[in-house]
Amino acid sequence: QKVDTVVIGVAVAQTSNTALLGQEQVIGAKFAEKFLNGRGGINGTPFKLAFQDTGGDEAGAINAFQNLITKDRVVGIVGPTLSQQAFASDPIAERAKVPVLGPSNTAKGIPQIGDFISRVSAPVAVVAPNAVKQALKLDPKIKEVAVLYAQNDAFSTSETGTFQQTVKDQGLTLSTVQKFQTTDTDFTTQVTAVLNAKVDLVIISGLAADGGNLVKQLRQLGYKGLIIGGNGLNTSNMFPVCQKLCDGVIIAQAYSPAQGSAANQVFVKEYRAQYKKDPPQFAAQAYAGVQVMVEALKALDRKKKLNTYDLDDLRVALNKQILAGKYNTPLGTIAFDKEGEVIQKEFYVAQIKMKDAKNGSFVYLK
Amino acid sequence: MALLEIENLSVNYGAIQAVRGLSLTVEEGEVVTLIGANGAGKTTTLRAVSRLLRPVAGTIRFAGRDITRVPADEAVRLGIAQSPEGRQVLARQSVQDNLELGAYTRRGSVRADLYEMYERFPRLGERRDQLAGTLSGGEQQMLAIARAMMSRPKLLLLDEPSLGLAPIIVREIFGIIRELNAQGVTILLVEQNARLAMNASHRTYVLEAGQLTFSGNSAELVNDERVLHAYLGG
Amino acid sequence: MNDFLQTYGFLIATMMQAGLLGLSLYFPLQAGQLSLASPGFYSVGGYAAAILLTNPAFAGLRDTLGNGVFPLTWLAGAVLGGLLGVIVGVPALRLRGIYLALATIAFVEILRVVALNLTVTGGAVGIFGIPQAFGFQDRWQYIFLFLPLLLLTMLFARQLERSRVGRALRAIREDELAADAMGVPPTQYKVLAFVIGAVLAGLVGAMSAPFLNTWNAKQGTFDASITILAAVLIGGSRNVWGPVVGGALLAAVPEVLRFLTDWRLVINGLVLVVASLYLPQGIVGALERLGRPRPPQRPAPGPVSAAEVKS
Amino acid sequence: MTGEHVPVSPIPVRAGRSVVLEARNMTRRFGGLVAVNDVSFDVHEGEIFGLIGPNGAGKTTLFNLMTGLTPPSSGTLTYRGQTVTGLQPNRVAALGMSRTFQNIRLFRGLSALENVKIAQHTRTRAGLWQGVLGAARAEEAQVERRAWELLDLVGMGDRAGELAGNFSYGDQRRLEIARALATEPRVLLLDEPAAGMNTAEKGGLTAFIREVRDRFDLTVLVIEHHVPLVMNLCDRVAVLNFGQLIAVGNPAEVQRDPKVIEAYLGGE
Amino acid sequence: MEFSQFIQSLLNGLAIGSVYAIFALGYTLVFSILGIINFAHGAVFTLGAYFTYTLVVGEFSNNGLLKGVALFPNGSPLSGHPVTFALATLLGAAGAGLIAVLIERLAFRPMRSRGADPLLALVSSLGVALVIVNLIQLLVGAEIYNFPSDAYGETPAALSFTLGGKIVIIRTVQVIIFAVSLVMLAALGYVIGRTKIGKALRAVAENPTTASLLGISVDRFIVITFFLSGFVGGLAGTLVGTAFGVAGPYFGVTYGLKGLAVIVLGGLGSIPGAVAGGLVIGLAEAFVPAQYSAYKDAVAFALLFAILLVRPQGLLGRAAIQKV
Ligand SMILES: Nc1ncnc2c1ncn2[C@@H]1O[C@H](COP(=O)(O)OP(=O)(O)OP(=O)(O)O)[C@@H](O)[C@H]1O
Ligand SMILES: Nc1ncnc2c1ncn2[C@@H]1O[C@H](COP(=O)(O)OP(=O)(O)OP(=O)(O)O)[C@@H](O)[C@H]1O
Ligand SMILES: CC(C)C[C@H](N)C(=O)O
Ligand SMILES: [Mg+2]
Ligand SMILES: [Mg+2]
Repeated sequence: QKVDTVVIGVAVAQTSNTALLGQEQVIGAKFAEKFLNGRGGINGTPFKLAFQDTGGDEAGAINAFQNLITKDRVVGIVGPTLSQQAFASDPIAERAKVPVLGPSNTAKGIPQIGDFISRVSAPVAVVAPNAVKQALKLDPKIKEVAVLYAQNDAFSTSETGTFQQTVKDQGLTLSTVQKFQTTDTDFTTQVTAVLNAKVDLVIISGLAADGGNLVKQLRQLGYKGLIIGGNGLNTSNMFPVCQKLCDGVIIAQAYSPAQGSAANQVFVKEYRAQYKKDPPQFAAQAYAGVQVMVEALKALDRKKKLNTYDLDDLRVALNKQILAGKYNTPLGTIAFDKEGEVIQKEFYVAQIKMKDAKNGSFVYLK
Repeated sequence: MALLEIENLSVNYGAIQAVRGLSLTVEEGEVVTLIGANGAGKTTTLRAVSRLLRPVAGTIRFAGRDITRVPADEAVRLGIAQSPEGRQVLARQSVQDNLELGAYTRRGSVRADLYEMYERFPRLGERRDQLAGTLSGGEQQMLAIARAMMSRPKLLLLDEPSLGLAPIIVREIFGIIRELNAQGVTILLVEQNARLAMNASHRTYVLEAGQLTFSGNSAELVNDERVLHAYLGG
Repeated sequence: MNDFLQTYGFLIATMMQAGLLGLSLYFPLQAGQLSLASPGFYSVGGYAAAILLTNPAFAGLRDTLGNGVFPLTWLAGAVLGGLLGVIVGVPALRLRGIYLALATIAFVEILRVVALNLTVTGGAVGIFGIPQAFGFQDRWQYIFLFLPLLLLTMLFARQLERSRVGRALRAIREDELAADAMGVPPTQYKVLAFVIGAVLAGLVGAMSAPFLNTWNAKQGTFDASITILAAVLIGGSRNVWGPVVGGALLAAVPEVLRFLTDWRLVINGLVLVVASLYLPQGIVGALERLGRPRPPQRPAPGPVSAAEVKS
Repeated sequence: MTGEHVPVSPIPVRAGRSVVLEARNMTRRFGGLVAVNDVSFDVHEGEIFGLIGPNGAGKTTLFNLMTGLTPPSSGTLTYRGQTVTGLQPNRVAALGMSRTFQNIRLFRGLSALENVKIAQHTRTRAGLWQGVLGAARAEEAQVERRAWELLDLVGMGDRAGELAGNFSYGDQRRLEIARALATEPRVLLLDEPAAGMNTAEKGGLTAFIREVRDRFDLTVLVIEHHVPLVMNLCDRVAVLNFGQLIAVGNPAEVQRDPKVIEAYLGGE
Repeated sequence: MEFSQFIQSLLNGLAIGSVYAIFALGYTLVFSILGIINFAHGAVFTLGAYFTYTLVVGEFSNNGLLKGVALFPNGSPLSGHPVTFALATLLGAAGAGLIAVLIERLAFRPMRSRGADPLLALVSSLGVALVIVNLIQLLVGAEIYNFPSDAYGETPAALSFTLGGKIVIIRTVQVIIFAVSLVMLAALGYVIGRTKIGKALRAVAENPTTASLLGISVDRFIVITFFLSGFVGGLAGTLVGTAFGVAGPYFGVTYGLKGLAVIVLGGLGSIPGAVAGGLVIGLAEAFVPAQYSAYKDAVAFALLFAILLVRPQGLLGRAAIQKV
């Protein structure tokens, strides 16, 4: 069967708790569809996106993948939201020989699931250390560090490992490690432990709501030192939670609106025009995921018209092409190693600056 | 005027017809007995009058008003009280709370009535703070009757009041029935102790398999061959 | 056909799996025990399988057994489930109703937290890259595992109901005290029913780990407990078919409603409300009501064989 | 009566007059209340033993102590020399003591037939696997047959499939007796079996209790408030008042006892 | 443990616990009357917070169908901040109360009149929760909303004092939540324990049929109960929202499990039990030593398990009556 219209699958969490992150990815992907098709799609032919909700669990992700692969007949999939879901659903695509680009999966081991699995999201081990170095630049007197992490969240636990290692590598003292759950709201216990440890740097790995509350409560209860937030806090979703108290939180990013590439500046400009705010990282990564697929398809199409392909062959060819290319995305220039791990040169460290209670921005730190 | 008029009443439990085309009346100030074998439909009739069951056909009029469709709590407010089969005391409330709840529809203080009940049933007075669920069977029966009286009903429905009571208390109950009746309370009585009941009542209806078989003056029926044989063990 | 199986095979297998979990809750329910511990046993069974199938410590075992390792994982899941069932069941079954339900949920939660903190379980990330049972390529092939298990379990349940033990369970459900007074030892039978459920859930967990490719602490949660209970109630808790139909339905509805995109879960919620309003005895209960049950038949009189008198 | 050829209880020997039950100093307190107070008595084989007394005297509580439903505060009960107190109710039932409840406790959601089948539990053996593998057919057939017989015995053979909870009050009492008999007891304890029956039916009940006693070779204890029935039926009567045994003897004696008249029967 | 640290843990425990307690109050109320676990309570709690937010802020960000809709459009007489936080909180709670009544009407009453298994109410309330949560997401998105930081006026964010040279601190919001839960406990306790209404409610709770036989209008009392439960829940939603932000549509639902644990631990249907249960679990969590904090949730549930084994009816619940 030949491929008439090119459909790219997007399987992210549109419902459940995870939708908070998923909805930014949906925005990013939809934006990509509009923007890229507006610029000619695949060498003049528009492509389509098919969305399937993964919910927040593994079975949901598998179902979404199955639907995309057989019903929507997609050429490749951008998704899922969580690494834990990826461990369940990516093998499905791998066996069906459908290329997958993880838009936000940062856990260890994702590209290793198989030949068809790659990601645009740099793993924590690469991103996280930058924040600590930056904090030391801001305040060289830092000695004692407290690390807090959401213990029921897969990526937060792996991120904290990296953070803790970095702390040691930088010759700092790890005074206390506190755990919490992403569903927790009250952190008085953790905060008082931090305060008692008299630290001058706090590093948090969690998600937006719990992370935001933690920041807020740290400040309210009198913590004055620097705070580093992990990948989960890298979203403006955190702003309403800690409001003015978010000010000053340092976050290592795989994406920054301030990134200077032309690709990014166009992206940011258009995005701002449409949504009246800076694109968040998850939106940018989802955008990048779609963009990589589209550009790989363009490259293929130039060699051999896509509508002459068999779907199965196209998927295989696409996968090869994805891994071979180099892409100018809002994340900067990225490429992939042979396993499918993203090769990204630039990472960023930003500091939150709140304009008022609701609005703020990530200010890029040099 | 008849205080209670039942016309052509039929009540079903799913497919089972428990009462079929029953008509009976209870005049104001009367004591009327309803007898019949186990499963005849006596309890079903009382529950239809107190509005716990919805009849499939027929009408129930109380003091001239059609109450066939009013909810059970409304029936109580109109002046119908029931001492139900199986006692149905509120097991987790104290004896006193049960009695006070019996007077739920009344306004003002019910103290005097409480003391009256404790006087009639000294055992309840001794146990006023005991949870009703831990009372002995007979004690619960006393409580159920006393609770029904607490609402000062116009019509009192008693479903086998003597059940589980010691002979002395049975006598007490029938004394109360006479007394209440003398005070003008109308009573519809279901009783297995047919002789006692008939002696205490003006008229008697006999129910068989959900239908009325015969009825008449209690004093006459007590000597009726058929009744004697079937219900009085004569 | 192949496309259908590719798309819906996973769902169909999930429906069977949900039915099986429903049944694991149905057994204790037969004895009136509202236990929500199934996801706990399920999770443990899954971990057992996942560890046996991926942990380097068992590499030798896997090599020697080949595909034989899979039945071994089932056995491990079932045995572990059963053992835990006894350990939790004996103290917990003194509780009744919601109290029991919560004690069993407490057990599920404790297990979840423990799983998050251990290294063998892979902590919060869990275990991934679980090899496929018998080299299955597609999800739908797991029907070959779940379907026979489902049929066997239903047969088991039906036979159980018709037996002396089944009657004892029902008696306890109806009135524990009266059952006791009539010679039925409640504790013993409650534990039995609980353990049967636990063994089943552990077994299903062991089969499910390869099925889901990955296993983590989210597999056994409060939400799962409630979903399974809802499935049993929607299906009907008085007949073996109830949990099966309910489980299958609740697994299928959100998937079938995919075409509604954003409204899918809103409608899913409405389906739950409407179903519970209009089918107070569950789906199977409602179907049963249509066909009036046959009155029991008096056994034919006749000479009694020696075997029968002996008793 | 059907099923002449299947004796429901296989022990045909007519008993002597040996002591079956010995209650010794049985006491039960509820908080400050002494519901049963130092009660001792003997019950003889084959006897119909009445237990009467005012409401709240402790009769039901005494039954509960005897059948293991309530542990006694002190005192013992022995059944044919074996101590019963301290055993679980199901063990007591297995030993051969079975009861009915004043506040009927049928398995309301199950059919009459099932109610009676369940009660044969201690007299049958089939375990989980035998049951599941269908290896206990003979036993099942036996259970079924006995159940029908007992239902016939109480006149409910044609209502076997009805739910117990849907029976009228009086019918539920009859069903409870059938269920108690299904445990194949040697001692039957009836708590107000005639409650909710009319005078004619009470007469029938007297005959019925005698008949089962003879047929199944039982010892019967019966709590009842209907005095004529007690006097008519019982070989001996014990009277409880405020938890204490105030009289034991043959019905005529007891009926004349002034303490009994004062506490229970009331002056005429 | 040092004294100051002990006091700090105590305060922390009470702070955490009072959030559980305030959630559980409305939850247990419905249970005490109808004997059903109302899983929609978490959703009603969420709604209370969203209602208040709507009144106070009047507009939503850009993920739901309601993006760009302003409740008080510029130029309209109501533009600006016409609704004070206190008033909005009460209105929000009342709104939640009405929703609860509606839920009773649509999802519980028909079931009752059909004589369904009360357990089934669990399914229908689960359905209701699913509908509400996803409707919220459809309308206003999954993002986190929060009240203006000056919701309580010019109060300091935290209170602190020194004990033996060490600082002991507590957040002001938590003191407020603690106080409000005690006030609500007292009010509900008074109504249920001391008034005729309360007596009637208890009768309905125990046996609706018998209650109606005593002249009590069961349906009306159930409506009252649901309104109260929704009101208390909605109020709690707003308060907890001010403390932690309204963390998306699942905000209240995530308290469901802890809430359930709390009311069961306290004794099902016991109003003081809900508060006691909340505080006990809060304290248990707060006193878990820092190095075992990973097991915090397990500790709470292990405690629950253990207490139930000793007291099968919960801390303040009454034992079932088994008079034979
Ligand atoms: N809940 C029920 N469901 C089905 N059938 C019922 C129900 N309650 C009663 N019945 C049937 O209705 C008929 C009448 O019952 P009812 O209780 O009115 O009898 P009754 O005259 O009060 O008998 P008793 O003297 O034994 O109390 C009986 O055949 C009974 O089996
Ligand atoms: N669980 C309990 N808690 C408190 N008191 C109890 C409990 N059980 C029984 N009692 C009390 O003990 C006394 C004896 O009760 P019991 O039921 O044995 O009386 P009974 O002789 O059977 O009376 P009846 O003839 O009325 O059935 C009663 O006064 C009762 O209130
Ligand atoms: C959306 C992100 C918070 C997901 C996370 N990075 C993960 O890999 O699971
Ligand atoms: Mg009756
Ligand atoms: Mg008694």
